[in-house]
Formats: sequence, structure tokens, C-alpha cells
Amino acid sequence: MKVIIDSEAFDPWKSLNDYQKNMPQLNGLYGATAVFVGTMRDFNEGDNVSEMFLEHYPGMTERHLEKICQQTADEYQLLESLVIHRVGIIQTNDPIVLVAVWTTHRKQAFEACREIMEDLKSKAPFWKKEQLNNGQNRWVEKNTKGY
Amino acid sequence: MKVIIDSEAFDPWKSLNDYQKNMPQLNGLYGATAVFVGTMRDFNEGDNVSEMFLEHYPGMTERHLEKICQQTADEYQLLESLVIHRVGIIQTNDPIVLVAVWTTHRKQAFEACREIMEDLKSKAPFWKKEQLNNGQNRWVEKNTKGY
Amino acid sequence: MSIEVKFFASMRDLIGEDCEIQVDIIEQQSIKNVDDIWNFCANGKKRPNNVLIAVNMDYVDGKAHIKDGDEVAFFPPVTGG
Amino acid sequence: MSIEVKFFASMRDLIGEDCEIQVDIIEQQSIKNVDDIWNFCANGKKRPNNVLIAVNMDYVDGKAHIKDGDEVAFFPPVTGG
Repeated sequence: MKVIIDSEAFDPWKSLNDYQKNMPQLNGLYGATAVFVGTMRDFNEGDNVSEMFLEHYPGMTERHLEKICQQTADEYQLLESLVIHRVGIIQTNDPIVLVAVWTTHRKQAFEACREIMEDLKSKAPFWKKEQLNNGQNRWVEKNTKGY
Repeated sequence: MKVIIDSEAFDPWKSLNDYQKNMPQLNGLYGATAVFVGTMRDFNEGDNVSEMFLEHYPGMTERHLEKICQQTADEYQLLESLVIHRVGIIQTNDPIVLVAVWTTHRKQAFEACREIMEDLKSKAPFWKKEQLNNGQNRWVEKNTKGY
Repeated sequence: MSIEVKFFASMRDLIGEDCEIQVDIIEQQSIKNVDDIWNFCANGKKRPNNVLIAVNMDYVDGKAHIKDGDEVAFFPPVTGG
Repeated sequence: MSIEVKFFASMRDLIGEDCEIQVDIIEQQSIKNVDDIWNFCANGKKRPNNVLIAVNMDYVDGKAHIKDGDEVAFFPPVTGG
């Protein structure tokens, strides 16, 4: 179980490859891996967005994400989990968030990955400020519904 | 949209990396990627499994998977999708299946990925024959429930 | 003027060595649908209740009619993924 | 003997330049709970209905009591992921 707050761009597929290589004790045990990657689009709510600033609450963010991952691990018998979230200045097409879980069966993997992601979107203390193409910037006021 | 039946071992993270690099026209358009990877465990239904043979119905398998992907693309407004499935002799810890979808919003990504996977598990013509550690082999008779 | 019949996985084991059978429907005029094909090929073996059937790679049921050139396949519940 | 108060994102813009305020609760004996902290720091600004509050990095509501050394944070609905 690992939570990373990253102020540099990350490559989700390389991160998954690296993380999975370091869990040889799970070889043959996991049958299912579910992954979600959120990526920065160049539009939101009808406007073109050129760049974004992602603020977080250092300390509380990590603590909250670790709590979600631990609760989800208990509820869904997760064998492993990985959460990476970008902060700072983010460009179009940059990955913003990665949630990955490893389980024995697929049902648990699908449900746990989605649950972690929904909790993160609704409760983890991150805030997006969008830089619009017209030079203005604005705080994003709410996320789209996940269910 | 791509469906690959692969008789060689594949690396899911490398496959995703390669596939995504070849869709630059979608940069800035997709905000969500959902991925499922099924991996061969070394146990099933209480027995130790050393190796597996995966048979398929050449022609119908590809046709069926392409149909699922097309239907799901229409229903969930998928921007892209990738399905890879191994056939032939498979070793413990080998990836068996990869399903990945790219969408604007996360709800569609989560639901489409799971729907493709459940349809694949219940309808795509693949059959597993397990080689047990005791030297015997057996056809797998059913998959575990996904919901 | 023939039908190609295929058996997969445990259904091939049930039927025997031949996994692909050509059925000449001119000589076998009683063959009208998929059930008839099974009865012709299966040497008296009962068809398991859970068997799946495809004609020309689309799922059908046992009453589906067949015509010259069709490909008919019988196989057990699928277990991929 | 003090409380550290933090404001994030649009809540920091609302309050002004200071994003972290130290409140001395010996000098401010009327401060018992989170609502009192807001009133003390916000220069008369009304607290938006959707504001979220954390004490020592756990979510609480406005009636939550505070004690010496606590860290209190006010922030808008989160928009990560």
C-alpha cells in the first residue's frame, strides 16, 4: 500500500510496472488488477483550459488517502494498492491521478478501485485552479458525478 | 479500437504505453482511463495449478470481442479501447487479459471497462484447461461471478 | 453443398478425436436445424444442457435452421479472461 | 497556548493574504469551538455554507470544540482527481 503526492509529472504505466516489480511476494496470488488514471483535458465546462494549478493540504491529504486505502483494503481484501496524485502546475494531457489495486478476484478489484477514486474525488483535500485560454483563472467549484 | 489475440506473453503496462503513444489525436480529449488486467494465479478452486492451456475459437473470438467493444463504445461514448487476450500455454503470473478504455469522464470509463470484461468472461469463446501440480489436468467449468 | 461442424474444449473430448466434421446435406436430407446436426455427429451422445451453439460465429439456439455452407460450432460455457 | 488556523484555495482568497493565523486562546477566552475561530479570523465575512472544516486533519463540523495546540483548517469542496 503506497500513497504518493507528486509535484513532478509521472508516467502511469511506468509507475505500475515499477511498483509491480517490487511485489514478487504476490506472484501467483493476484488474479485481478484494476487501474484508473485521470488525465488533464484541454476543456472543462465549455471553456478551453491551458494549464492548471493543483493545491493540496500537505499532511492531511496523505493521511486521508492512506485512511481510504486502508479501509478499502480491509473491506475488499486488497493484496496491494497504489495511489499517485499530482500537485502543482499541470499541463494538458498530464496524468493527474492513478489508483491501482491488486486482488484475487475481479469483482473486488473493480469495486475497490472505483470506491477509492470516488472517495478521493469527494473528500481528499485537493483543489484545482484552471488557467483559461483567455488569460483568466478560476477555482473549480465541483467535480462531475462519478455514479 | 483494437482487439488482439496473442499467443505470446504480453506486458500490460508496455502495451498500454505503446497504444496510448499512437493516439496523439486524443491528447487533451480524454480525462479518464480505466484498465483491468487478469493474471494467472497459481491456485484455483482449492488446487495448485502449475500451467494452463487457453483454447479459443479463431475467428469467432475476434468477431465477438470486436462486437462487444463497438457496442460499448456506442453506449458509453468511448474515445478508444484496447483488448488483449492470451491463448496457448500460460504460466503462473502471466497476464491473461487486458481491457482498457479511454473516455471524457470517469463514470463511463469505470462502467465500460467492467462491462466489456463481464461480457468477455461470459460470452467470448475461450476455454481454460488447467494443469494441476499432481499431474492431472481439467477443463475449467465456470468463471467466478463478476457482480 | 456441405456444413462444417466444429467442437471445442470438453465438447471435442466428448465427441472424440474428430473436432471438425463435414456433413453433406444433400445426402443427409433430414438435417434441417442445429439439433439435427448434433444428432448426426454425436454418435448417440446426449447433448449437455449447458452447451453453447454458434452458426457462422453467431450464437443461436438448437432450433436454428442451417443452410449450405454454414459453419456450426458446439462448445461448453466459456471460461476466458 | 495557541491555535493554528489555515485557509485553502478559494477560502484563502476570501479571507485575504494571510493563509495561516495564530490565535492565542489565552487572550481570546471566548473561543471555544470552530465557529468562534472563524468569527475571530474572518473579519466579519460570512462563512459559505459549503465550507469544509478539519481539526488536526480530521473532518469536523462547526460545533467541534478546540483545545490548545489544535490545527484548524477551512476549505471549499474538494476538486482533486
